[in-house]
Amino acid sequence: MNNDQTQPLEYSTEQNNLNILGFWIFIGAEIMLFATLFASYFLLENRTGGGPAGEEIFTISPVMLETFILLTSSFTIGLGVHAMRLGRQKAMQVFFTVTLLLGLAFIGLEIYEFTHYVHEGAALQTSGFTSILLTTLGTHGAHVTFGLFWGLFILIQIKKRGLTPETTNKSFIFSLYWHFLDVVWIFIFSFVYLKGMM
Amino acid sequence: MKMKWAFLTIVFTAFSILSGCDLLVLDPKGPQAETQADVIKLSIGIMSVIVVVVFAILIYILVKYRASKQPDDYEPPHIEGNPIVETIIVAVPILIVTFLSIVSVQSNYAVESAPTGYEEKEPLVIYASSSNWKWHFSYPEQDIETVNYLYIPTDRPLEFRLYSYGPITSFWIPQLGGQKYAMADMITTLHLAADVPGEYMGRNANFSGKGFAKNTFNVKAVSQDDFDEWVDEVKETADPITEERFDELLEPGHLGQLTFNGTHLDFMPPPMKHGSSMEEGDHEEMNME
Amino acid sequence: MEFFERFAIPHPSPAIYASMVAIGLTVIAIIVGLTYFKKWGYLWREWITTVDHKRIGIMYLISALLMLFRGGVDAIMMRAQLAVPENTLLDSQHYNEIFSTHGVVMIIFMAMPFIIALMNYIVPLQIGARDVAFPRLNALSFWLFFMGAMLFNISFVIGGSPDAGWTSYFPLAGNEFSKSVGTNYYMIAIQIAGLGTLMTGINFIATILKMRAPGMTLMKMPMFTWSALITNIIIVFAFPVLTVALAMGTMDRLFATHFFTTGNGGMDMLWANLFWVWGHPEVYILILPAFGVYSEVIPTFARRNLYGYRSMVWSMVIICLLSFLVWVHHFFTMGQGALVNSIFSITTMAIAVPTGIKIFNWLFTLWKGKIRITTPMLYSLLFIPIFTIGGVTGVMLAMSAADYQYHNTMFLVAHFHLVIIPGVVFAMLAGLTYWWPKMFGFMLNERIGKWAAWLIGIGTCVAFFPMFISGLDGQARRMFTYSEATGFGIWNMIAFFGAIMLAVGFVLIVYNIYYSTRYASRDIPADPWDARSLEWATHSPVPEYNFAITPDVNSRDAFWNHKKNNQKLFKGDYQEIHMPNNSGVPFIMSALFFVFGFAMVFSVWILAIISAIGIFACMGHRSLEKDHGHHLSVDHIKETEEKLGGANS
Amino acid sequence: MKELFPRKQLLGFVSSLILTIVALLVYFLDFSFTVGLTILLITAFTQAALQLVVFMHAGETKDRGAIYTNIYYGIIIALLTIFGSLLALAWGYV
Repeated sequence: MNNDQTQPLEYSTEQNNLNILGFWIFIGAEIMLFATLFASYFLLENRTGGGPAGEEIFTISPVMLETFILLTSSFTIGLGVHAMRLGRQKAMQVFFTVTLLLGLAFIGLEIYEFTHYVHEGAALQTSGFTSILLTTLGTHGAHVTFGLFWGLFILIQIKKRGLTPETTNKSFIFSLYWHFLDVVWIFIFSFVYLKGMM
Repeated sequence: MKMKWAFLTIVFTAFSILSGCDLLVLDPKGPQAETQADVIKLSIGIMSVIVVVVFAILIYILVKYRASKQPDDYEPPHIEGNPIVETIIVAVPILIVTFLSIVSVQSNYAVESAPTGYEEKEPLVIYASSSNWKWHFSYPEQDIETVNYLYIPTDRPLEFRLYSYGPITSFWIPQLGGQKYAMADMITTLHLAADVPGEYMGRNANFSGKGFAKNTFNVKAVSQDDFDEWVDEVKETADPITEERFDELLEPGHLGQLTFNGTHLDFMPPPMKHGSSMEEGDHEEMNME
Repeated sequence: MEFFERFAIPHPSPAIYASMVAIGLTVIAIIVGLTYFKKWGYLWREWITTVDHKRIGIMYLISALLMLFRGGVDAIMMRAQLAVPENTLLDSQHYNEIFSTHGVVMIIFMAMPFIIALMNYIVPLQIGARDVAFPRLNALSFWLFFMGAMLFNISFVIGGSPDAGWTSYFPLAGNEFSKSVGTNYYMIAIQIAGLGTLMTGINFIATILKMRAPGMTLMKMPMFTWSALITNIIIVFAFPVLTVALAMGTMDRLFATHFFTTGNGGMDMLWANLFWVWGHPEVYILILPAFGVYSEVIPTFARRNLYGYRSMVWSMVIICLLSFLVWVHHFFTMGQGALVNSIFSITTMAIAVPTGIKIFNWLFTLWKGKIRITTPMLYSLLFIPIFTIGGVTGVMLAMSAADYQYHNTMFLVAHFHLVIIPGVVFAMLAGLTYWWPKMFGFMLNERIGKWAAWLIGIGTCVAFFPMFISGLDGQARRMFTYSEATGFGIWNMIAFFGAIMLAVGFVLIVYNIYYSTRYASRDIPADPWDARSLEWATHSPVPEYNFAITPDVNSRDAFWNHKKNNQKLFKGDYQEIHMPNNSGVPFIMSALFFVFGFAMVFSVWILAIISAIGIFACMGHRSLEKDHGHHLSVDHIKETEEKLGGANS
Repeated sequence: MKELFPRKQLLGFVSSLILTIVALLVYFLDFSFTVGLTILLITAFTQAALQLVVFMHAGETKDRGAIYTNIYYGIIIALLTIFGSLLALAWGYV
């Protein structure tokens, strides 16, 4: 689709191309990381020991809200990259800021959800099921939190240095990361929550 | 020439394994172990052929194409590969592997089901549980329990139900059949049978900590009559097993051979067949008591 | 007081105190030596902050050799303890720690860095690249690995080594049955090293896919590079599994979660499952680069092109997929029933097919060749027969019913040592000897090298063949002693002699390095073996920019054709070369990881939090930093090339 | 090439919302386990593919071969690991 003239800025140098490919490979590794968590989750799902089972503690509203927030943030960062490719730095900064704010809201909700679980008697140490549930969700949440800081650092650089081959490259890679976290959440939403409440 | 030396070593080793029929695994005393020994011997045979072929080719090539035997101006040819040769080196291994796969699947189903020749007979169920570093054998039918030794009747299939009060262990009587794990949260089943009376070595084969090396037990296979006699004797002479006594037995350490009336299954039921949420409850109870 | 008790060794013995003193003295000697010779600055500028793939490769190499001796001493102690029945050389706890660390050290801290050392040094040269794709990341990989290794190794003087086997099965490795901090070390040290390995994987895939010299299509790549590519793909997809498993194990031990516990719904076999989901591909991570080394050495010394290049590549691709499909054969005896066992038995045996293809291809490469038996070639020729035996016993083990009898016995131990020693160790020694002149500019002594090769080759057979027999006679692995009545004595005594032969062989290799460093001629050509691939087209030792002019490749054996058929390899003139800058951040960040790991092992939370913040600060620094590298001028390159013996055209 | 209006992104967003709502039906309506799981599998994998192509631009450079191979390989190995583990540790027991 793209030949050399129409190459967006984030692909403009050899190193940039390497970075993007390298990050895709990293996403491959992340797929395996979450696959391992899912495999463990499915195996420990029914091993509730003395603690509560999934259907006892899951509630649909925060989960639904989290899902829509994350989906929207995935959309806004998509718009951010679109704006970046058009060279509209201001718009891009706005979209990235919105994305990070949505991410923050997601994390806030997730923290609320976790405290709710602990109140329901489903702490990390309760049973095999709660251990893997909170670890799977926590791993995703930790990724999002890491993403918040990463995104913030990128915004600072964009503000200071403008849209250069380096900053656009970093932003594009960050958008890949963010979309990937959205994909992971879709699977958590479907096969942890919905399957658990079905 | 130098390769020949290595070759001879290997032939010697293979030969000594094949001829050394006093090796426990190759000296089976029950149908399961026999199946396994047959599989092992068959595979050693086929594999030896492969090894010999590879060795022969290697030695031939090394002798023929050494630089010292070539004229100085000999320049080796450029050969990309040959479809026929490559087909052969793919097809032959596939044939061998297919054959071995069939053998493997068949024999695996054989050792996982009731021993051949014993299908009609009612199996003797023995619960074998391990604790650091002992084996407890409960005979629910006879209502007796032993520690670190097994008495079994010949001519009757045995169904061992394995579980562990601690690390994963592996119940193994080489001359009667291969091993299987004993774990804390589920029961595994091992089908064995003894054809001939005798004393056999049994042990935990899976590393389980400090006392692992001496985590062995003695197996005595006797005729049904002798077995019944032994049971009667135990019933008359042995102390009953109590919960307190059993808790003491579970303490880490080594014990000699012990015999009890009654089994611990009454007050400490074993985990269910394969742990899942429903069965987990039983397990909890077991721990609480 | 209780806090400090954790740092004590659970089973003090004179040997351990002696090692403590020895470690202390060595550290002091190194510090004093560096200060006295004023080498701190040199060490920091030239090595610790380097991002040059060649220097990083050499650092990996040194670490691997050190760890080889650490693991080797463990092995000798084990064989000595078992040489006679009822031996009291070691007590049970000590023996358990030794075989656990032997396994971990040999696999994770010896074999892994050894293959990564060769990959680091050779792959960019073979594809005509300036460096790897992410030089800074490469440095971080090395230092993370190194810090992980160091963290693991201090365990035996501070707090006690892991003692639950290298597989560390739960619940034995859980808090209930392993009370010392040993298993914490295992979980965290391997985690840190594993992160480094994962980054290496990403780095090398990107390098090989995107940085090949013009004209070098995938099907024109040298076989070692192909093997590196496949290996790194396996690394990228296997190591995350280990990461998760180790994290779960760490949480079980430090935060009382219930992943692998026996109560509250934990599942002990889940650890075994995840461990082997990583563990079996790991075997191929180790063996494929070794295959790659043989695929370079054998054609060179047979003076012929590699037979069946295409099938070699395809067999590796198939192995890459199959290696993820066989892990259950490590616990056939778990009781999961005949169906599951049958499936995994068949997939396991299927791997024998591509492996067999490779063996035959090497044999046919020798055919019609002009075979020179040099040290690297000798290792390769010893590899074929011994590995074949190791391999066919692997097929035997794959037959699940029979595996019930082999599992957990010395038969298994014999099998995997006869695969891994010829497969990995021989290959690494062959590669070391083969590429030594490229790395250091002189050759290792052939006479001593061949002696060592023979000793190691025969020693391997003597040490491990008897285990087949004692295994079939019922000797379980990991027993610290056995009674005389078992009759295992004779076999273990023979194995002990084999182990001594191996030890002598390895000592000879060290002597060879010493001897050759002192006496070997420095006046050797850049291509002393008359080899075939690109790494020999540049000078020895290699200048920092690898190739003054990027080579043009138009055939599989580009360098060979350049030599024999006058194909032009270097076209055009010198140009400015862009080089990455050195950086101290990878080292500092890894050192913080070390502190973090140590704090986690002993549950010193404040220190753990501080060092974690430090780690993130390093990442932040990296994110905000502007680093465009530097350029080498044409004059500089010209000067260097002339000094190294003139530009090669 | 450079269209101002992000049509692709908007379409992607709308479809992902629809797919999420379809998935939510599993909760609000009463399906059998099999039907429910089938719906979830379809919606989840479609959404993942959507993100990959629309938002992540997986196929836009000449590296698309490497990128797609990488992702497909990852997904295959991931599924094999999940189902293999379930087979070995849960379904395999009779």
